[in-house]
Amino acid sequence: QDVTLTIESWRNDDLSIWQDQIIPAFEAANPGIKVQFTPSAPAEYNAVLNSKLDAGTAGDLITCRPFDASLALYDGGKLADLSDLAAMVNFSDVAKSAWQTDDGAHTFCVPMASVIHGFIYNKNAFAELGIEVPTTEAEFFAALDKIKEDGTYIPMAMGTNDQWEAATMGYNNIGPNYWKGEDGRLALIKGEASLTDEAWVAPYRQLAKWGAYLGDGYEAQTYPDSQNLFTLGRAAIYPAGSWEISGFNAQADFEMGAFNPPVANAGDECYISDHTDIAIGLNAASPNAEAARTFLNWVGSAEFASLYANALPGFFSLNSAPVAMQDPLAQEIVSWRDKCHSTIRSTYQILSRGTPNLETETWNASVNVIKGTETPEAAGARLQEGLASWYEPQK
Amino acid sequence: MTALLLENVNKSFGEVHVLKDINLEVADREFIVFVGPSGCGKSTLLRVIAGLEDATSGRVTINGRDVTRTPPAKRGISMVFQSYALYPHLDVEGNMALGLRQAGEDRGVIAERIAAAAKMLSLEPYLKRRPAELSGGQRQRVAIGRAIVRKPDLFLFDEPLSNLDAALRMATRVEIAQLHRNLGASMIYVTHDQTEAMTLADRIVVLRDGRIEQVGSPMALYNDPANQFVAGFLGAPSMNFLAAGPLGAPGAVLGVRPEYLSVSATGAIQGRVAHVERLGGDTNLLVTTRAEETVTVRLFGQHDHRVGEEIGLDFDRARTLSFDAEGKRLRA
Amino acid sequence: MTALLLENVNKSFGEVHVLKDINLEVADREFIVFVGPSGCGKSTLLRVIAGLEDATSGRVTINGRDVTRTPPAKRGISMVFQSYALYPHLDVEGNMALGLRQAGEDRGVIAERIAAAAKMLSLEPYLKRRPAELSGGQRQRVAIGRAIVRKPDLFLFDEPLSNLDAALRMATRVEIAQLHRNLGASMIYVTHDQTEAMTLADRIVVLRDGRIEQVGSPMALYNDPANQFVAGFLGAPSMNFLAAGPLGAPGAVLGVRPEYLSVSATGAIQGRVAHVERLGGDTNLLVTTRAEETVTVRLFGQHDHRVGEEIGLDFDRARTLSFDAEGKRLRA
Amino acid sequence: MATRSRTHVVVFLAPAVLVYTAVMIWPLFNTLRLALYTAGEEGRVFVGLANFATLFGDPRWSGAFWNALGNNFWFFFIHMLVQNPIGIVLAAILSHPRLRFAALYRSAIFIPTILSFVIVGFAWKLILSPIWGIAPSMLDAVGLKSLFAPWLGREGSALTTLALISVWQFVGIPMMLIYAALLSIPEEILEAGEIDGITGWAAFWRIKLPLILPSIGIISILTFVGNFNAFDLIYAAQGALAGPDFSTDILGTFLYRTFFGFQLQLGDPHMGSAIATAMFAIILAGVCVYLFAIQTRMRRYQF
Amino acid sequence: MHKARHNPLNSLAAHAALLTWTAVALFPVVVILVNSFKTRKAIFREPLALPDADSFSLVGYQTVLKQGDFFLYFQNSMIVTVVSLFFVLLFGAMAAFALSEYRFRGNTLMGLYLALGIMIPIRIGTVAILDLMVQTGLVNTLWALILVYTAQGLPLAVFILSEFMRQVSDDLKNAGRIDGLSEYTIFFRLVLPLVRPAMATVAVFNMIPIWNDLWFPLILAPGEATKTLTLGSQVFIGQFVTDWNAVLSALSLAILPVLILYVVFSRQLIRGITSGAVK
Ligand SMILES: Nc1ncnc2c1ncn2[C@@H]1O[C@H](COP(=O)(O)OP(=O)(O)OP(=O)(O)O)[C@@H](O)[C@H]1O
Ligand SMILES: Nc1ncnc2c1ncn2[C@@H]1O[C@H](COP(=O)(O)OP(=O)(O)OP(=O)(O)O)[C@@H](O)[C@H]1O
Ligand SMILES: [Mg+2]
Ligand SMILES: [Mg+2]
Repeated sequence: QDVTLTIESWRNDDLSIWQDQIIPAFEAANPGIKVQFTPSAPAEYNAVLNSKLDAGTAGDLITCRPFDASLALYDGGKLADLSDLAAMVNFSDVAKSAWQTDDGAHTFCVPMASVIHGFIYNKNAFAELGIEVPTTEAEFFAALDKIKEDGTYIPMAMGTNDQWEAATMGYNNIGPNYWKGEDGRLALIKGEASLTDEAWVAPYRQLAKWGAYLGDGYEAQTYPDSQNLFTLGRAAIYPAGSWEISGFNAQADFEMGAFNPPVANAGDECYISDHTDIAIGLNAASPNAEAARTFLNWVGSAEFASLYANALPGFFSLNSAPVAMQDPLAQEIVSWRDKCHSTIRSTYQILSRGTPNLETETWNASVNVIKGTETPEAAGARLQEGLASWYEPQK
Repeated sequence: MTALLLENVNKSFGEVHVLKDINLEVADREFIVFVGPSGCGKSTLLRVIAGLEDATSGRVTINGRDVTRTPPAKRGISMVFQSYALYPHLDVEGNMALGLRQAGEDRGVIAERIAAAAKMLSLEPYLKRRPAELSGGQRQRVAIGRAIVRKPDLFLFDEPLSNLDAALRMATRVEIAQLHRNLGASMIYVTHDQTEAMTLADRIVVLRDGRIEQVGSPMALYNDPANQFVAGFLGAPSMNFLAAGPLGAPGAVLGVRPEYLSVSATGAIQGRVAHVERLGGDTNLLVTTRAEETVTVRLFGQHDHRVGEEIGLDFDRARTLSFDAEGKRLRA
Repeated sequence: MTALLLENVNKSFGEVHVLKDINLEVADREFIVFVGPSGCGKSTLLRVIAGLEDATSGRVTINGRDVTRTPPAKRGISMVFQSYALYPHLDVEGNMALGLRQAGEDRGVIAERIAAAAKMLSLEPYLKRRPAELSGGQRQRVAIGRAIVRKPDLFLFDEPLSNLDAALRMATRVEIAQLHRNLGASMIYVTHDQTEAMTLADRIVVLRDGRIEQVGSPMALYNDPANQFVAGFLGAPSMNFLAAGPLGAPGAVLGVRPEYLSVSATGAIQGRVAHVERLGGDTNLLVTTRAEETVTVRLFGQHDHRVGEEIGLDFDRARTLSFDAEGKRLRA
Repeated sequence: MATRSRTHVVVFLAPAVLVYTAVMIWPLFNTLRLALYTAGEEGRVFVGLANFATLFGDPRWSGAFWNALGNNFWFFFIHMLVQNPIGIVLAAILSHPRLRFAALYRSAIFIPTILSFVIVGFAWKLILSPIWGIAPSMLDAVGLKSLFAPWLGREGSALTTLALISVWQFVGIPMMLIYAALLSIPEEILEAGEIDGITGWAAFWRIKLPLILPSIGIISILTFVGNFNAFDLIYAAQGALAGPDFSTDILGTFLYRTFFGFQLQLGDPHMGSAIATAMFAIILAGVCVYLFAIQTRMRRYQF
Repeated sequence: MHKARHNPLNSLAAHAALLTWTAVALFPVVVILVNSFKTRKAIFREPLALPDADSFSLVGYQTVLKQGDFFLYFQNSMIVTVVSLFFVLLFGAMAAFALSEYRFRGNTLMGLYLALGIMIPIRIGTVAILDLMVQTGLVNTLWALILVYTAQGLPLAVFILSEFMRQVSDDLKNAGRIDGLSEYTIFFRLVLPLVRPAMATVAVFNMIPIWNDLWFPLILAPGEATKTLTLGSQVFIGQFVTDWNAVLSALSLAILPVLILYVVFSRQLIRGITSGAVK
């Protein structure tokens, strides 16, 4: 009698990769276990998943959002404790941090991948205009100015319509260089730093300058608009997340390169947002826990790491085992891990547990700052006030 | 035998007392017509008999069976509505058959009865048409046909001809009279129309304000009304009522039908012609008397009176009626 | 002067030729009544005169002015509709005033005219009521009031009384006659009702199938119809038509009005009484003759004939009419 | 027929009442009940009206609530001001008795109404997109390029733009209803008006409009209920955050975000239910105002 | 014709106004349809151009059709929509008949009760509904959806249908009673056929939200076997999607079925709506 495992996920883009590559590989190695991948739209995933878990109809395996969303599920008894899963040894503490209780005692999801932020650029455009890849802020803005002057290309493809783009691809992309990655993030959590500090306001200051380099009507530009602008060769630089790689490879007919967020002065230490983004856990109510654990162990294996990272370039394995990747762009981006310090997005752990929600507020502040409707200082002050209103260490 | 017996029937809609102590006995094969002013309760009474409304109190007996609590379908009655109420989505045949089918009649029997009814009403060419494709008169006949096929003991008609035009109304009136003769069923018929009431009824029931004013044969009511209301209600043009003062008992009212007045220079009433209506077959004069009363005179044939002419009117004392101030008939 | 002149008016709805070469002259202050069977084009003709339909060809002249291309409001006419067509959202006053306000009349003038019309029609107590709060007869009067205030040269009425009950119809008929006398305007009036046509008209226009059959005063049409159709159409009960064979020219038809027949044992026609209609004021006998024709006899007063009785009928030869096989009048 | 068996009434009502109660009212009631609780250490804790106190008392919550409510009123206002008049005008033109191709127009105008919000949101985002350039290039073609702005992205114009898109989508409904009402005005009344010299616009203002007022009333209340329940279009076009900067946030999106959570914000069924209860109260109040204050004063005409 | 009454200028203006709005109404739909047949580049370069030999492409449709069992999804959507409509109409009409035909205590109250549903978004009851379906074992069956849509459609159906049913002549129903028809027969044989246009109206109003709903299929019946077309095609309308060929094709495909359903009901709809009962 075969056991069928169902996976809940928001990654509907990956449907065919799961169906064609990942699942067959697992089923071949584990006869008697069948797996179904049933993704829903990302925007509805949380709501749908919560409803299903409450009613007991969710799948056996749950794709885990990082930090609080999953922690709440674990606290609510919806996710099983996986601390004792054999494959957990394959992951570093940092890799597991997004799916642990605050004290780190319990881990409830098997980390799958992280995504790295940076900038993807159109190599042809850079060559045409004779632009070197920027490493410092000054070079970065010089390049933008040059592209803008020339007029062939929109300097940078980003819109503010969807809001999260501005925060994720903007603020959290360039921010770690200012707040020194993990140091700054943890200081904030401990209440030792404040969002009104220069380290947290400065990224907004840079963002405020971006507005001038975005396309006409960027206010109404949506995320797909931005993607299309870039892949159709109309924009030169794209503030990116590494998950774009496979889509861009398929759609762009020019060569692409990537650079990490430029630092203030040449030779400064660089920091990148290497965000633990996706993991997979076990529905505590699953009747097929045994088979599910088998699957989760496999997900924690080096085999899966290599399979997944190559099937979805840009989703970088969190497995301690080294993964060889074919994609040059993915190689370029993952190589930043070696020269820069990694950190995760500043707002994801702990700080977005209350109302007002710091993540949402950050989206909002990033957009406002780019549009010039709020000064960086005012944005910082507003966020700090909001955070302090419910977060003890910041009061 | 009595086809219908109403005993102390009362009907109220909430506060409104619409039917008041109605008692009526209808004999077998009798044709009864209800008349009365609009809103007097004719339709309501008919609907109580049909079982479409429950009487508030009192008893309804049809063919000796107490049906006060029986649903309409089981009362052995048929009803023809003013609006015909044909089933618009069924053809003529379907309209007639529906009730029988519902009752589980045999197919053969149904076909036979429909054929007979269609023949009687000359509806054969139209059996497959829908109501919308029929003229008013034809619809009317279908409604009657639907009533006939059920072979009821008692037919109820609520102003069945009022939607027809004059010519058709006259023709259908005669058909209904024949139908009554042929079917030998009892019929109760509500109408506004004088001529229908007078020509069709074995007995007329005059209602007023939820009460029966008088019951009797048309000629009895016409010639011997119980009160001023009935006297004035029947007959067209209607009866002249004169302050009897100079002519009879003080305070009383004298009723003279227009056709009993005649023109005579030396007549008891002197006046001038205010209006002349020439109908071809007869002529109505509206005469304003010295007492400033308007009197209608109906003359047979065509006459040459002109408006403004001074004339005298005479009448046969024997043919006048007297009423007291409350309208009650004063009998000699 | 001529109030209205119709010259070769034709009207087709698509394929259907509804009015055929209508020619008619209406004199000032004249009261014209259109009669004819349902669907013969009475309403259409009235609407062409009103300008609610355009004539397909021909000319309409009102008060000497060619109005064939003039919109209704500018023709100097008023129209009263069968359904009254009152504005349900306006009170009586508003209904009468709307047209005048639209025309930009002076407030004072409007108030004055409304007051006059309300007085004439006894509508004063109801000026602030809406149509839904009025009885049928009152609504009718409002419709007329709305027509009056416009001070038109020509009034058009399309079956204005057909929604009223018998009693009210009689009363309103008289009112309209008085109105005509008081206003001194020309009126054109469509009706189905014999009595209305006969009593109101200066001249009656008989239409049939879109053509004018005959125009003349009521008595002229009654006594001297141009053809069998007109003869049969006017008069109730309608004229008897007998195969003239035994009595007159072969192939011809003899017309005798029911009231010109009298009962006489030795009468020229022998038959048996098939049906008796007792109306109180007069009595209709339906007699089946030996020749299996049905003859209606109208007797004044009440008579004691019974169904089945064998009787003879006599008539005054001078008062019969003859028609040829096509229905055309054969004049002696 | 008071004295006879009435089982049929029960039979007729039962299926609808059962399904409706079990699948709609009971779950809704169960959810609204949550407004009186909050999540505590050990499950749910009864807190009485505390959630409402938070909703209206805590400036963060009440700010969002009043913002959403205000936006909702603006949304409704635009519908009343644009959708219903356009619907009435279109219906008035369509109801002209001899108009040709009327059926064709009617269907075409009704088509947006049957499209899903996803399609509508997507299509209009494309058309208004400054990148894709349909709207700008069309304005350019008539020399009005300067008028173009990224309307959906500006705080000042986003809500109005969305309301107009919604108007575009739903104008078919008032049009159809008014059309029906206009057709039921008896021809003779209009002809009487014609003889009185009231034609064209005068006829519309003085006769037709007063006569269709009851229908306009019904449409207004349907618009009200619809708008205060609206959610999908904003969600499809602007996402659950109802950007930019909450300028298109209406009660529906506010409720969704609170109830089901969003991104890093976790769903809070208790506060969500409190918002839903407030919405319900607002809608019910509107309906009651209509039923008791407006409808009873409005005359319905029977023709 | 009608020269005295009708001004050709007016009619010209009327057509101009209607044509303008028709263009406005159809333009977005046409843009989607036209572009769904173009290559990705052409969609962006010249969004308003018709596809020509160069730019014509069916790649979007190919992508869409190979993504899932669209025929099955379509069938599921059809079943859910049609069966739900059937129950909405049947139950709604029955309740409407009871409310409009019989005077009983609580009649008005019952009417109000049945109308409550349009005042609260049913979505917030999701968890309770899901619980119910879990307990009754209906999760991941089409019945779960059918029940929810039936409940959701009932308030409006009862509201509209009872307005219409009040207009069915009392005489007609009484004639049926005298003919011996039971109340049920009167409802099914006389009243239902006569309110067909109203039923079409209700059908159109309910069909759209049912067909287009994404939420309940996602929660109550996300299984592959019970997926609806809208749910199946949402893969292309997700957040991380740039494949506009596929998006436009999926949208075009989603427009078609509703359009067909609408055409099926629309003649009745016009008749229903113009018989003047939704007043
Ligand atoms: N369902 C009802 N509820 C309340 N009152 C009613 C109802 N049906 C009839 N009535 C009232 O009962 C009275 C008698 O009505 P009915 O219809 O019997 O009159 P009618 O004699 O038939 O009048 P008409 O000649 O106008 O048909 C009227 O005053 C009417 O308003
Ligand atoms: N708008 C129209 N389109 C087509 N045919 C019409 C139209 N109006 C009237 N008719 C036809 O023209 C003929 C005359 O109609 P009209 O209404 O004038 O008759 P009428 O004499 O007034 O009849 P009634 O006495 O029944 O009112 C009828 O056959 C009718 O069917
Ligand atoms: Mg009656
Ligand atoms: Mg007519």
